[in-house]
Amino acid sequence: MKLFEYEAKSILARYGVPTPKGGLATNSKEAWEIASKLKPPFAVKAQVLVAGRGKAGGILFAESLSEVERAAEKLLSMRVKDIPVRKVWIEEKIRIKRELYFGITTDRFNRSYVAIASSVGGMEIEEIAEKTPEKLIKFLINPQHGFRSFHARQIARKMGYSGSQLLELEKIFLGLYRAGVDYDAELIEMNPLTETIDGRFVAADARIIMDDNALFRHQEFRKRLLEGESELAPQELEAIKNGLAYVKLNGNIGVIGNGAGLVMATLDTIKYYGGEPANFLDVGGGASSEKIAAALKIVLSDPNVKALFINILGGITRCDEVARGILEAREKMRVTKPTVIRLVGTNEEEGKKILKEAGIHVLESMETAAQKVVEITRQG
Amino acid sequence: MKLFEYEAKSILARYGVPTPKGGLATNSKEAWEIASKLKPPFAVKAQVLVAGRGKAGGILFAESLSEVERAAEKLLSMRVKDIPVRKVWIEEKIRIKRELYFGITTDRFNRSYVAIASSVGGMEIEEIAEKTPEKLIKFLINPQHGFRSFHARQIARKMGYSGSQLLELEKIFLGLYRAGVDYDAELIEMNPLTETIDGRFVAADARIIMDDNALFRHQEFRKRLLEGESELAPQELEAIKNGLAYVKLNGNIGVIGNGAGLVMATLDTIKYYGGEPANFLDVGGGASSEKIAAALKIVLSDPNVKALFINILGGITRCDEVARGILEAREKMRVTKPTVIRLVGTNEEEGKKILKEAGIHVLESMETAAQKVVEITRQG
Amino acid sequence: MPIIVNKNTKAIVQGITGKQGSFHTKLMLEYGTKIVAGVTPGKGRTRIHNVPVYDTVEEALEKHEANASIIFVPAPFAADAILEALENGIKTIVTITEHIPIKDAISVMSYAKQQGATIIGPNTPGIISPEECKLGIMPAHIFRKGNVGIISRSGTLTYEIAASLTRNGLGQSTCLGLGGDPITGLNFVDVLKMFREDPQTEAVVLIGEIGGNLEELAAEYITKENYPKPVAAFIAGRTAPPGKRMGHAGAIIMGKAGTAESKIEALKNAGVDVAEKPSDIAGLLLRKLS
Amino acid sequence: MPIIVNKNTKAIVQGITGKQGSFHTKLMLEYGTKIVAGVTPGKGRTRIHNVPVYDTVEEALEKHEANASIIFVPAPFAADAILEALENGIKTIVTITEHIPIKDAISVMSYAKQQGATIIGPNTPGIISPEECKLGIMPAHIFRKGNVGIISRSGTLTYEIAASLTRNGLGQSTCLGLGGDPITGLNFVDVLKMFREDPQTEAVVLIGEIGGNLEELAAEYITKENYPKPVAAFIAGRTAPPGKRMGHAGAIIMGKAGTAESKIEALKNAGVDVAEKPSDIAGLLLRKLS
Repeated sequence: MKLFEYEAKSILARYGVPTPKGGLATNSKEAWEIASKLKPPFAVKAQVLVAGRGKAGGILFAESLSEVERAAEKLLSMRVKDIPVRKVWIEEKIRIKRELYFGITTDRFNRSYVAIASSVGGMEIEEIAEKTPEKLIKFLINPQHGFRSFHARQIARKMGYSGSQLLELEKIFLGLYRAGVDYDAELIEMNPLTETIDGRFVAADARIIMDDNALFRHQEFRKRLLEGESELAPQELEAIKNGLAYVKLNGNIGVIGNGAGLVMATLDTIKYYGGEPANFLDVGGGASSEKIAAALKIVLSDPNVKALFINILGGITRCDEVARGILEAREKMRVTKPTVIRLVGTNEEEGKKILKEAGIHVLESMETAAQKVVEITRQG
Repeated sequence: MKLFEYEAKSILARYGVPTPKGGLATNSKEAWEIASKLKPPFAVKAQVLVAGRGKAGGILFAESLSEVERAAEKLLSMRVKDIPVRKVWIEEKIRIKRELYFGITTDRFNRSYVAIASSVGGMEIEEIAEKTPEKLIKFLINPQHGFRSFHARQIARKMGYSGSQLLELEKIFLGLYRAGVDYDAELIEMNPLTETIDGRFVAADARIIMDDNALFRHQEFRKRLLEGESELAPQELEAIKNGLAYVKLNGNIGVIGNGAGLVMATLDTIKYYGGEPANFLDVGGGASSEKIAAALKIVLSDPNVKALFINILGGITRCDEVARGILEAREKMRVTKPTVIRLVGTNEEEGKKILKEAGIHVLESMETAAQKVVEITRQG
Repeated sequence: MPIIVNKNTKAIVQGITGKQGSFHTKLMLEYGTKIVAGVTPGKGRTRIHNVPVYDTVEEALEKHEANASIIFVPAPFAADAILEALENGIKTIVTITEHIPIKDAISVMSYAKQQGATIIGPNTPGIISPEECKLGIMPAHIFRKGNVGIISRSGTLTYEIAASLTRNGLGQSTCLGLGGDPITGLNFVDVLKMFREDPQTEAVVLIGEIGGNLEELAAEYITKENYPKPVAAFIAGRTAPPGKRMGHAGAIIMGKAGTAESKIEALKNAGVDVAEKPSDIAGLLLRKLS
Repeated sequence: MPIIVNKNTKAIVQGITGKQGSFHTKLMLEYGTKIVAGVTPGKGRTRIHNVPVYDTVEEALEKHEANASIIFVPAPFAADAILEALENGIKTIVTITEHIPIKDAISVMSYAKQQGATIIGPNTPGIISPEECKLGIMPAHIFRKGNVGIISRSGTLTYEIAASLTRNGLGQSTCLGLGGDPITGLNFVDVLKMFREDPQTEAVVLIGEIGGNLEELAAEYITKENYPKPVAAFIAGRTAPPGKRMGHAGAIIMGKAGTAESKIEALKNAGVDVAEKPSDIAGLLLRKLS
């Protein structure tokens, strides 16, 4: 789950990380009021959850209160990478000497968290990562005793700092780490972490992505995710509520399957035979009939869908449960769209029997099924 | 730092450990009011920090509100093991089926925390520990990943529990452990942890001793310790404020030394030669002249003191600092009591010189000095 | 002799009384897997499918000999269940549970490494050495004993490809799902090393997907070690739009690294045959093995 | 050759710029101890007593060779300082700092054990092998090179007894303070084992105090192993009133266990000579060694 900049900054501030003074506004009047309590010049920043906001024009600068008002108005009426801007964050603009990068994320291969730092941060960090990775400091965090004060100092030293600046960076890095641990962040970063012209440090931008698997420990965020203030499509929201993984795509073949790999391979196969999938929907492992019914409802709510392809290979998922879910949903929703079902694995015989008795034909090969559904949409 | 029962219970309750409903009163009217909101029968318990409160008459039972009033009155006017009772805790009396014990403390030899459990708890626990230690379950807590749910279940099983009772004990043991970690407890225990006649569990009594070395992380408790509500003598309080360790004893020779071992050996030596120490006072390592002066002030505030024995063996403590502190204090407080000083170690020559110039004689052997001070008090 | 599990594997089931735990215990028993005991806290002193159930792993191992565990307990409690198995000396742990928080998984994996234990998963279909032992939730009838080792990041794709191999007369030595969670106990390189030493395994199938760089690291290992057995691969997610999440965090695409193209290119450069469709794997292998 | 520290010990000082750190660095240098570098965060690129100061142990070890560290940093930061030394591969760590929280100490000691490192202290006067190396804060002039090993729970009592041995012509191989904090890196048994193997050490002095059961465990070890070298002991706190705290948590008396009587009895039963006064130790040893 991605957090907004203003959420990430308020978390970091509570962990002792200096952030610019600022406030959140949903209209230009509020923006004016917030700015009136701050010192000019100002930065007015669209609160959207997409990367590359700066380059897409989502950050404006202002010298006066009236300029803040105009900037807020402009941002609140625009879309950043197709996402409408609902809130803006107004803050004091920092006088920059140097832009640094510091973040912590997960390292799958080493099965640990990893701290990444660079004395060249800002918008170019991704370019640096690609072109001159030697400018990045990578520090694997020992899971046994975590990220400690001296690790922070080791990194600060390698970034070229000493004296009181080294001690200041130590506090900031540790604060970020502790925030990351407490909030179950799979990514937490300051980019840029700004060195000001008077030699102090301020997190000019901050990003937190929380581990979705740990949201049960952070009910307030789970609630925020499910009750709006997120940038999810209605189907995506409905999917999360039902424990499903859904991604909207641009084609006309609705896809439901179990297991991310299988569903991705299903999309690949549909494309291979010239079809266009309308979505990705993974019901996960061990789906109940209710979950299958919910999945059908979500996929069919997309008006572009002309045909359905249900691809189930039962392991922990039981084919009989799937069959019951399909019948249930078809009955309730009066599904009339052509459906191709491929059903094999655990309790396969029982599942097939249930569907056959309801007059539904079941295929055994993914590829035959994919060809069939592509054919149907071509005819339609 | 010892916490009162009501403090320990309120901490445990916040960690999900069931405790009896109750409230704190400083007079019998308050006691009546608290009891009026509870279900009879009641327990009225003196809030004192001494062990063996029950056997010393510090716990009374009451069937009615007027009995509660009388019990509170009685307790608030008595002393438990010489400590005046200032507060009582009134709670619903538990209908006991069985009394268990569960606590966590430190194991020095293994350098870890250790959980101790017994299915025979209550007042007899110390007797059990001595006579039938095999009835105690001792579980060393691995420092690397701490006390986990399954450890709690392993212990509950060995105590003879299963089913929902095992799961209930799991929650209670884990709650106690987490409270202990968060509050830096060197001892945290429920004794008894009561199994009620309907098969549930309630911590009928609770005790927490916080690690004094970690009080800097718990300023609210440090404040409470220094600003009253403790059972310390004025000298003991003054000692804590100055970072000194002071214990009042019953003799007439005031003792100041550096290092607990040396001061204890000094007391032993005084007794060996027939004297009676008035106190134990350890200035610790590296004491400044201000600290030495504070130590003199505390020791001399005891009217029983007839002579002083200052025994300093400098390592991290510097003899010149000690000498300056002694002169400073003598000047300010116009010390007239005879003083025997033994001063050797780091910066010994300088320290001796300072004292000699002020006309104070310094001895080199602890035993000669002890004999001398005993002689002085005999003459006095 | 296959890898990790075989005829001598004796397992306990943690979370045996849950819906999935109970159902798959039955299927594993039917397959012939030696399930000696089950553990569910609070359900001790009962039996399920005639397997005795205990409150703790400790008690189960006091009364039975076991060298493996399969875990079905819910995600919030799964890390503790793994630790419980580890602390009681179990060295092979299959974690079916999905969606274990990253923080919990990292801490447990570090301890497992210290203990020299093998953790399969989390979020894995498990492991099967056909005709010897199935410690997992895969539909057993699609597997046959043979000489192909399968390592996969995707549960259901494993079934897809294993079934196709079986249909084409290619049996399997061991099929193992690494698991779909962000942090897993094994990666491709770990298992490639095991298959290398396993005389029964003559060829390896590697089933990857977009996200992360585990496939790229496998390619690097195969090149560096001049891997002595033929390897074929399938990578799911060629047509996934960049920047979108496909089901789990394992599938975030970050820049170029982690794309299907990057993985396929790396594997091809290492001499691995990469299939376009799951059903093409069998053909590629048959060509290599003939 | 004495134990733990000797002529080849090259040490860094963590917390070198503090009042105690700086003062004792000077004294250690005067004694001839090889102090190669100091560490104080934020004070890098300076010098103190001509010793170069760095911000991190890592940097100090990039520029100097060292195999030991002595720590003077304040208690809230001391556990991290020990970890920093451990992570950078230092295997002998003397922690002068007193009053480290128990929770912090337990976590660090567990890691030190894994790393096979020796931690002396916390709250120790340190260690001295006379004429070879002093890594501590003890007044040096009271020690002489010789054949008696001293293990002590009390700093100042060690000086008391060492000085008395020296006056009586009994030099010391190594004198080591276990440390007065509740959790220490070494206990009597650990050091008894080292002295047993050390050819220079012909007799051992054990200085204990009330509280805990480390002296009782030492007695148990001496009996069980039929300890081959003479041992004399002094226990402080014979006249301490029960239930009162004498200076630190090490001195809480709990019931009978931990009392001076219990310790003295256990040691006497193990064949150890227990002195009534610190000054009696020398006489007891002279009798045993003659």
